[in-house]
Amino acid sequence: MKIGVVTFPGSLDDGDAARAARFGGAEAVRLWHADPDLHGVDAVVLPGGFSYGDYLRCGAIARFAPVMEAITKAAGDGLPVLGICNGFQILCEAHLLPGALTRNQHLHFRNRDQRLKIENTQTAWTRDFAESQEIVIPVKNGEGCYVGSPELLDSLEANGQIVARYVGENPNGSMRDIAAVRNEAGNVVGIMPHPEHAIDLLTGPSTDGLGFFTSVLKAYAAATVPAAYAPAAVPGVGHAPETDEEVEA
Amino acid sequence: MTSVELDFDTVGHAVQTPDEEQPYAELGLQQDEYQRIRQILGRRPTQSELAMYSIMWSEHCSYKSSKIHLKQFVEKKPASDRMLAGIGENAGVIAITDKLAVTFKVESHNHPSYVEPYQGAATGVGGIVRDILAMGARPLAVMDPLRFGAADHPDTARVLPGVVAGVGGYGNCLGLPNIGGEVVFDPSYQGNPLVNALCVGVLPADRLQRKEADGPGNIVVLMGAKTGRDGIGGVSVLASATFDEGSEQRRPSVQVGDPFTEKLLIESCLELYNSDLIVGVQDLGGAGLTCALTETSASAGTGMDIQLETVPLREPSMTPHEILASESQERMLLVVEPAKLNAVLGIAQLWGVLATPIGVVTAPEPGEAAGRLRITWRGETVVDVPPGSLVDDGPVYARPLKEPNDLPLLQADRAETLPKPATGDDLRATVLRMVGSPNLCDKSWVTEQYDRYVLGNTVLAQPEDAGLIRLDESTGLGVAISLDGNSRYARLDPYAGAQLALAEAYRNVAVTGADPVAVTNCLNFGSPEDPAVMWQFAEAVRGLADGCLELGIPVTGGNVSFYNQTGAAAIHPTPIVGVLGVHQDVTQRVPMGFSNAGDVLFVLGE
Amino acid sequence: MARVVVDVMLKPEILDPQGQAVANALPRLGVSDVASVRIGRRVEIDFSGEADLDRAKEIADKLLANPVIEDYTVRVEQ
Amino acid sequence: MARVVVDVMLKPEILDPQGQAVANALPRLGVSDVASVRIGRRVEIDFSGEADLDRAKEIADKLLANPVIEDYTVRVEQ
Ligand SMILES: Nc1ncnc2c1ncn2[C@@H]1O[C@H](COP(=O)(O)OP(=O)(O)O)[C@@H](O)[C@H]1O
Repeated sequence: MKIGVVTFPGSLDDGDAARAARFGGAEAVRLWHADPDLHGVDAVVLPGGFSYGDYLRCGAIARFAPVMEAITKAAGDGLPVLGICNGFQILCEAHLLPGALTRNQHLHFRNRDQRLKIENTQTAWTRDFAESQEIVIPVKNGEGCYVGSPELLDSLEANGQIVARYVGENPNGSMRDIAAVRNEAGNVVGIMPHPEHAIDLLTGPSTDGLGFFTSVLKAYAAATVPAAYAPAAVPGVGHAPETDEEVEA
Repeated sequence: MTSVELDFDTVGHAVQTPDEEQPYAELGLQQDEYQRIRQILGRRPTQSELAMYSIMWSEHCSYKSSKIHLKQFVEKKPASDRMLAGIGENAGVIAITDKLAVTFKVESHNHPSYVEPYQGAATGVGGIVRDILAMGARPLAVMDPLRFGAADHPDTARVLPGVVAGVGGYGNCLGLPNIGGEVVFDPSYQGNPLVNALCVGVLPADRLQRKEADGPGNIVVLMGAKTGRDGIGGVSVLASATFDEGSEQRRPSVQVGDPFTEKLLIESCLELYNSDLIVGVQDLGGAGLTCALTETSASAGTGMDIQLETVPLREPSMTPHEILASESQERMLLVVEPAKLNAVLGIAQLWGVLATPIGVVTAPEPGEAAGRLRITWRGETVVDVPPGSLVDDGPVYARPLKEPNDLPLLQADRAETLPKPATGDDLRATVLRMVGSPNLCDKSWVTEQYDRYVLGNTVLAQPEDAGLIRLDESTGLGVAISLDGNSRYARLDPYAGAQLALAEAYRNVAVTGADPVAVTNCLNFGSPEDPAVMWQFAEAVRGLADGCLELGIPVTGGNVSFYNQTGAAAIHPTPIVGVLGVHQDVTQRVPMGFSNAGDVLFVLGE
Repeated sequence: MARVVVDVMLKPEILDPQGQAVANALPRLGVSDVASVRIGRRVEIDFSGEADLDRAKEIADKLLANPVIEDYTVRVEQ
Repeated sequence: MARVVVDVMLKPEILDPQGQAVANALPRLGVSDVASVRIGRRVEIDFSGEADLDRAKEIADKLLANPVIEDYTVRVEQ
């Protein structure tokens, strides 16, 4: 299975997301913001970072990238898409997910190891978890406060679209402690904390984050998602950066 | 030449008007320094040249008061076959294996951070990251030793949150994990907090970059942000003068950082290095274009012809000397062979970074040892100088030294004479008071504002004694770094104080399981014109150099920050020492917490 | 050159922690007659030619404001 | 209730990365006639009684703007 990881100008956790995809057992394919070709990937991760500096609103500028047009279309056809942190913000700005992410209520960037409860396993990215399973993965953001109208939040609850909630102290003031949501179909998931930073005990607080990546592999194996989504070839192929930098000892 | 019609000063005009009054004193130059400039040029300097000399000969850039002391770091340097670049380069470079090298350095951004805490601290991080980038390295992590006034002072409530948010704002947005630092409160920093920043980076040893502008005919390219009026005079004014009431007018010297542009600059530079597209590279920091143009040409013995009007400006009304003095952030200078220019511009464009050819490298005139830096503005020559005269021929002072008068008194006040807690209850109360004190209490309010996970190679970070970064996933090779400084010890005995900081950083690195191999330092002191401060400085440098010799690890670079004082009151002498160690297998790291029930505890040492 | 100003404010029902932080700090400055503070963005768009209100509105719609949480107003600066 | 609006903008000579990022994104929206974009803060202060311009000025000075890098204007909203 090929998992595409998009690099926008200002993406930071793209290398980590690719590593996590590999740890999970997939092949990681680097996608470039200016290249609308998805290169036959079977799923896409929009990684964390500060795309375009996050200067206006997080994700507001990134959603106009050529690659987003392709992703929006493919997501409509069922391609699994996971947005982590900045990726979550981009998915909301692109209207692939409901709601919006705003400045943390305490107004500070916050990085800590966060306990979450998985609330919904009917998604391409969480089927490997048990219902109500608690996990610990890092949270690190300045604008991770999930907001939506009461009606929206009620409908998310009713439809099982809340994928994970914060347990214990809410790190950013998110409404109803929401840490992750999905679209109605369940192929698109946005999560504020960082599963890609919890894939081994050497560099992360746990290995709980791997579950997101093994989930999508299972979903793929179970053929619940369409095989390699292949859009018509687009001229002017862009350029994918070599971020897995080759500095060998 | 009819330069009378021009609204800027030219070399021709300077020749014709030798007696024109020049504001050298306002620019921080002494009378004899001004005379030396006239001597070097054989005429009065133009306005642009005067600005350039005043910046390059400022304390901050020329190290005029510290040079004679710092040379001990070279003279007493222990033998090391690891050092690929040392003092004199943007940052020291240490070989880790046959193929891999690491570079690290710590610098200060103290005064700007007091004036505008967020931007001052942010641009401090940005500046040190560019130093590391200029060596050819991918920046890997940052650290931030900080000093503030009393924790309960209202001004600390203004400065501290801004500084912390600035360090985090810039580092987080660049995607560099923060793996350690210090937060220390002491009233001596009330009007002069310290914001030091360290960056560490990694490079394949054969990708080491040089700053030399070699090869006459090569193109000089300015890459990154547009040049604006921000930070003009920042180096010479903010960093090289006592900070007092006059500082109100200095406020415009503060710059605003743009970490997003810096991130793009990093990615484009690394791509240029990997594709072997450039001859030389230098970051623009304090002293901006002036420093970059003179250092790159002086170190190569070449000259340059620069067309200053080609520099992309944020404000079209800028004058030549403003452009030369601007400290706009997020810029790098490249030297490029003409045949590779298009490829270079292409990579910049790919990342959406501005890159502009601004001139060419020139050969020395026949019979001359070195080239000249000639800068034109709208066809007129505004600068014509030997670049070495700005970089290497600056003044050097052997400032008077005198032990502070109060030192014997301070030293006589021994800790042994203090009352000790006598009972269990006393002891308990003392422990509680200590753990609740600002200097010992939990620092997570600060460290939680920093991303420690990004890049996925952070093995140890806050609150560990040293940061530990994995360099190689397959072998587990990594580096550990610790920064330490104790200014209260240094106040009592600067020689031993510097050594204690060194020893602490050394131990912190060693206990992770790493082998300490190199030292960097940032020497934060009061005014060098005060003999007592100068004595503290001299003692601290001597102590550090002796300590490094004893431990067998070289000083590879560092930074001096003088004039840290409010009125006549200097800060406690604050040498910050950083030690870098090589860890052969980070999976075997030793964290500071107790690992297993039943483990046996030992105390080593006395 | 002509300037259009776009003011973007959080919708009234969305919590504004920044505004609240300022409001909470006011008593310390001795200010007690402020009922509320809200903080938004002011965007100045300078057109190279004539001020183009429709264009500015389009930019605001697509980029400057997120309709889920924000309202905006657009006006030519006199 | 009366509202005072404080507009805080970066001084013209200070780099505005936000405005720059937006300006750079406009061509992708098909907008080409914008010369520059600057982004600042709009602060709405609602007084419980009468609008107090002097008070608002004081708040702006001490809390809302950093005079080192920002300018502000204060006005009563009509
Ligand atoms: N305290 C110090 N110890 C060792 N080297 C120092 C110290 N201070 C400055 N240096 C060295 O002097 C050179 C010039 O320093 P600096 O002006 O800070 O560099 P840059 O040109 O990158 O700004 C650098 O190589 C630096 O490493």
